[in-house]
Amino acid sequence: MVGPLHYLFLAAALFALGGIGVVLRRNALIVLMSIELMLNAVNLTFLTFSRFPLAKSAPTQAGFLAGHTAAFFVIAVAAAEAAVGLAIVIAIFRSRTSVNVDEFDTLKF
Amino acid sequence: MEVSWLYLVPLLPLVGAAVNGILGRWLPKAWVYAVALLVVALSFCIGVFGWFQVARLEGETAQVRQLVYTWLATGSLRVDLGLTLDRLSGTMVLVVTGVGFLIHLYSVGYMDEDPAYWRYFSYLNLFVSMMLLLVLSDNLVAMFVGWEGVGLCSYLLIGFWYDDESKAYAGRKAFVVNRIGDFGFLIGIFVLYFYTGQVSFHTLRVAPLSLGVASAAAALLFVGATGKSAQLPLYVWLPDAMAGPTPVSALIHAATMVTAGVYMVARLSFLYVQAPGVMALVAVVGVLTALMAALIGTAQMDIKRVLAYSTVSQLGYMFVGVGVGAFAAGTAHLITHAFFKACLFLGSGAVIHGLHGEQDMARMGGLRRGGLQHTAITFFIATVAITGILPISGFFSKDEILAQALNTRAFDFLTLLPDPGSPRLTFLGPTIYVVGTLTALITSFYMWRCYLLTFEGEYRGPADVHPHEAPWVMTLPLWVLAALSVVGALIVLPAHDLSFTWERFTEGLFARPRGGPAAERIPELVAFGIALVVAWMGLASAWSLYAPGRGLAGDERLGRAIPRLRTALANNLYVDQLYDRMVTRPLWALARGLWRVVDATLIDGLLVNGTAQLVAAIGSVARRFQNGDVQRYAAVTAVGVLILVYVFLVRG
Amino acid sequence: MEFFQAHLLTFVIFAPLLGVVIIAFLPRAEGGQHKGVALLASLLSFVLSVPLAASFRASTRGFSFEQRADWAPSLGFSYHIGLDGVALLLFLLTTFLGPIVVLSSWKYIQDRVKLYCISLLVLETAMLGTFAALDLVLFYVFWEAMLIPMYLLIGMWGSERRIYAAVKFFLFTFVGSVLMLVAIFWLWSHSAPPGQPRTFDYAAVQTQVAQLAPEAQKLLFLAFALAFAIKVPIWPLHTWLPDAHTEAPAAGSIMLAGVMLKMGTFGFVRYAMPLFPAAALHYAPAIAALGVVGIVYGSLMCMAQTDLKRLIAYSSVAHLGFVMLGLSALTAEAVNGAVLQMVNHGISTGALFLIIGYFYERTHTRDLAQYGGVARVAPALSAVFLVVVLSSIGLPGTNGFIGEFLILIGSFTSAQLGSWRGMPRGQILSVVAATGVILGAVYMLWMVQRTIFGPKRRVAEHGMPDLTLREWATVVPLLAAIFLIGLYPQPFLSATRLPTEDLIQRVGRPRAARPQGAGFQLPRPDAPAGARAEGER
Amino acid sequence: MAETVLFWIFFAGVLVAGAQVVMRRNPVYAAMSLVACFFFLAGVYVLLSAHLIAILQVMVYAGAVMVLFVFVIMLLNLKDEELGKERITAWKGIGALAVAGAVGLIVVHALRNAYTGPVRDLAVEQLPVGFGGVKAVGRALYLFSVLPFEITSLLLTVAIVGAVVVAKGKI
Repeated sequence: MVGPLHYLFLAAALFALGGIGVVLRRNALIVLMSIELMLNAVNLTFLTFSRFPLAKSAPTQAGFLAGHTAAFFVIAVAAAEAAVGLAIVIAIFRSRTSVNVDEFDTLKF
Repeated sequence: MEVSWLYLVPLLPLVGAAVNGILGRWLPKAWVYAVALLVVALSFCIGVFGWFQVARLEGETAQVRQLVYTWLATGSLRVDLGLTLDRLSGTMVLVVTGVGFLIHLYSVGYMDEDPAYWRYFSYLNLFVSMMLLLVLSDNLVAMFVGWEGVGLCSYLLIGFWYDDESKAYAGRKAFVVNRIGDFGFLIGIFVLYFYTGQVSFHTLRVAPLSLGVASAAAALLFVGATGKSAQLPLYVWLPDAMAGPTPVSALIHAATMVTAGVYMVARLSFLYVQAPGVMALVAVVGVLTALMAALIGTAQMDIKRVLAYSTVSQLGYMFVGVGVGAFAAGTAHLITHAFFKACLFLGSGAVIHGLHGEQDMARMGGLRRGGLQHTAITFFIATVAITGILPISGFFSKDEILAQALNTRAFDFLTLLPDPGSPRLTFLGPTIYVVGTLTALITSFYMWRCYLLTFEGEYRGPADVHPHEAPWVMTLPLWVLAALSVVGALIVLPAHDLSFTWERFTEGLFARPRGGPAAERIPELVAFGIALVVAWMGLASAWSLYAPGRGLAGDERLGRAIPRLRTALANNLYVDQLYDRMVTRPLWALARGLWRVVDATLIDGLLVNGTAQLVAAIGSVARRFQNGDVQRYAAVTAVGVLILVYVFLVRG
Repeated sequence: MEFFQAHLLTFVIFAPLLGVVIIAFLPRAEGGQHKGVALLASLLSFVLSVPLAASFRASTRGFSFEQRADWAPSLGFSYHIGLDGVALLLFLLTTFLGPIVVLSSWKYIQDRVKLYCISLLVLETAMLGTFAALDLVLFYVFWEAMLIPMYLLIGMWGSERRIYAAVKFFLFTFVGSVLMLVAIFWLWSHSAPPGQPRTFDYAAVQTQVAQLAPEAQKLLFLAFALAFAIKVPIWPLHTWLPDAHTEAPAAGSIMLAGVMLKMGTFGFVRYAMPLFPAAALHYAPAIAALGVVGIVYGSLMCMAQTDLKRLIAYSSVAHLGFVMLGLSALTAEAVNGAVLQMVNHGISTGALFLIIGYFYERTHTRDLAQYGGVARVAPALSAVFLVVVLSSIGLPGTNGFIGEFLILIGSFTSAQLGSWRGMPRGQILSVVAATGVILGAVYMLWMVQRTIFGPKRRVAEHGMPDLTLREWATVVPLLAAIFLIGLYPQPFLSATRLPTEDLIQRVGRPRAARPQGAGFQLPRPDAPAGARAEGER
Repeated sequence: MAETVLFWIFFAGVLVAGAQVVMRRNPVYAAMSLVACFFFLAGVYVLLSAHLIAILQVMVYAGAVMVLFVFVIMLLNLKDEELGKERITAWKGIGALAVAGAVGLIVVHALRNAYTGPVRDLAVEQLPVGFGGVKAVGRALYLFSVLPFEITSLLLTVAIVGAVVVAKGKI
């Protein structure tokens, strides 16, 4: 029998995977993809809690699909993020001919 | 008696100053002259009118007054712009406007070629206005306005030819030294106000004052007088003030402004008689100044500087007069001095004018026959007056001061030390008399030296300079002043039964010194004899050294006889250098040092920028974490999340 | 009309902002239009403030032209404005200087004119608001709002080291005002008895603060005083001033010297002293002493400068030292004199900066060594300069004398400062302060000699244009004010009589009534009887 | 039962595909793996009765966003040498360990104890009719989250404009 903890564990694993990707990989595109992974892990958590609420916290009319609405917004924001992020990657690539994040260090001091 | 026209006396010259100062540049020359002369003449006429009114009145009420408006009133302080014309101030008004008018007239000739003549007349009018305010004001604060106002005009006129750095500097020096005196004056006002709550003369007159307060106030006000009237130790500005145009020297630095200190002491005679110690101080300072300035005067070569030191010396006499309690004698000398010293200065101006700016007596000589007859004769008359070889004005007024010093009992009850057993200062009066008489001898010597070197003997100047007599606008004032120097004797005649003498005229105006009436220590005629002998001795010694034909040989002989003393005297006893070393330079060095050490290094360097540098130092360490590597940021963030999770989930 | 009357003060305050709105819609390139609108807006503010002055009754106690509107009632702050005599003088000074400042930079400022004009106008509104605010939050908002345009003025249109100066200015003033903000919150939390709504309203706070413990009052006083002392500036917090003044453009310097420094002294009069009277009295000798140190020290600093503007800036330290001495002396003469001296300093030093700005426009240098002989080539400019300098050194007949004289005589007679080794502190401080009068003449006349007198040096070699008509228009009102206050100061003194009376009554030690004209009857150094006895012996 | 089997299939698929995304050197393969990962995730969402979100996941993520990614990858056309070598620095190690540690801690200390009481299963209870369907989510969205919804639209507009401006260089 699959319970909420299974889903949550999957989300956690996916989140860790994405986080490791963000920290380890040099390629900006893959970093962006890893971020997408993390966002999806979050979505998964939202949806899990939405379906399996605790008994003592009976959801109100407004709240019982709150997880779904949140996931909806995450998708929208992720789309925006991807658009802007990729645009930045293109812009940087134009000036630096590289997509490796460790070569971009002008953002300092 | 309240009147409504008195304000016109100082206001008219002020209007003249404003008109000439603002519009003068565009007005025709004649208009500028007309305005400048007219306002002073009108002031003079009003002054005469007022003077006659006052002269008719008797006793305490012999004054006309006007409250122009209340200038300042806050708290319990009330300062009115009030004017009082009594017998003293009325006469001063006549001197200021009368001599002032003559000098204005003279200036028409003297400043004719100067392109900034309009500015000159504006300043001169302003000066007359301020001087009249000083003289007429009925309270200390309004007097201070005039006091500083004349100082301003002095500053402006000394530095009139401001292109010359040294002249601008002389003006500045005059103003700053005067300000030091004004500082004392100001504190003196504060002391009086603190203990009486009053600043006006007629209420101060009746205010009860303790000996300490009266002494403090009198001494502080006298500091102001030493500044304005060029007494020790603040006399140093006056010789330098000769940088200004010569009529200015005559008007401001001989006849009127510099006598303001004497006038102030006389005006406040009720205060000074309550502070006998300060009176002794005034007399001693006066006589020492007189002696010292006379000594320096013997070694000067610049004709104007001789006269300047002579002025300092004569002012010393006046202070001796008011210091020994002979206020009438002191102020009488003030008036006669105004006549003959103005005459002398204007004469020197005519000489300078005739020699195209030459001021060095070494390049003069023989001018009496060399084309400057009028100047020479009037100069001669004024020299006779100041040296007292003949009994005309200067002789009587100076002798009266010396006689009063000899006979005074103002110091009889003063002790040398606070200890009541210490010796009485009864010897002070006679000592002053002796020193004063010695000074009279020196005065006679240097004035005759000056006259002989300038007007007698052979002409020593360059051949291409042809001395010529000044135009009539300049010689006329000379003659009038010379005549006044002679006629002035009338008011100072020693005859006590004549009603027109100054002493009788001002009876009751001045407070009486505490020691009681003067005791006659030697007969009057003997004193006159001594004075005459002394004056002739001065003339004789001057003649023996500088007789016509000897040229500058006298100076050389003196230089050989007393070389070091003479060099020191020629260099003004090194007082200027002393002040420079002791005061001026340390002050500027202190300023620069404080700026570098305290402001730039301590406050700004250490505290302000030190704080900034501390922050920057922390920043320079902290910025190593900010190296631009996004992934490191992410890693650090992850570590932070780990720590937070640990703290809040595991520990919490 | 009635509406207009009732809201007149608001109109005056926000008239410059109206100009900002108009300028915002003008195209960026049209520099002349921007300046024109700015001039009109500041003139409007001035014209509207004239009826304020005319309808002000010096005999009414408390605040005139009061106006109040809710802002955030739940938090206890409101739009509450009004003027008393002291604030009115400074308020009028600000509206008076506003058009002059705009005119003064007409030619000099040629880049980013739009932003410049906006900055000036916002600055003016903020300054006017600071003087008129009767609510602590409103006051603080205006107080901080002043910083931004001033920061821009210094930082964008200043000279070489402008960034350093602007940052220094900002940080200095900000450090102080942050502490003041904390103190304001503290006051708010004690502004009402428990259970009642708290408020930032000045009058309400004032009545409640009196019940605070003396120690708390002292701390609060120090927090306020620090903010104000930096602004004044009181020695040794003054070092931002020379930098800011030197680097700022002329208009910025005028506003800074003319009005902004008065914020500090005004803060003492309006907030620090009456809110915490016991603490104010406790610290009065210290503040007076610091003021006197400022006078002497500032004067000495002036003597060490070679930069014209820096010299004038240090002279401000000296002049405001007089003001602080006068305020701390707590006698009617001194406090009235101090308030008047605030106005005087605004006019005289403002005029000095104005004229030095004109010098700078013509010569592009502030170095004294380059100057000399200006009077020969620009006589009118030099004459005006001389008059202003004379007013600055307190020559009788000009405004400077009235202020300095009243302060000195008031502090000399002050019994509020206690005594030191048997000598009244007021007398010692007054005498030391009076040396500032001498030093003032020393450095100011030295500066005059170096600039306009002497032989022509580099700047005057090739001649120099004299005052133009526009420049006359800026100078003449200032000269008129100098002589008006100098010759007829009574209206100004009577405007401030009641507020200063209240202040002294609140802060000062109670003392025996002084019979009119009789003066203090203090123990005299010597008994007159003894002296007389000695005289008769 | 079917749900359990499907869950474990999707579970493995998500993790394997996700690992591929992180490990793959070539971004094209990574992108393809990401698409696969998204599909598996959509499956998981269906298991969670989040039908609308699952559809959106496929349409927006696997469709639109991934097209964008692939488009950019093609546009850049990175050559092998341009991809460079992966370098593992100390900080990267620390970061990876920290991420893993933090997630591990959360799993152990938070997720494991998340359901201590009785659990309700809204999908099983069928309390709200059509849980996770278009209608129900739509009502929730438009009735209770209108403002965030509108702001999101604004955000998207800004993102589009921003992306154009940034990527275009000169307009």
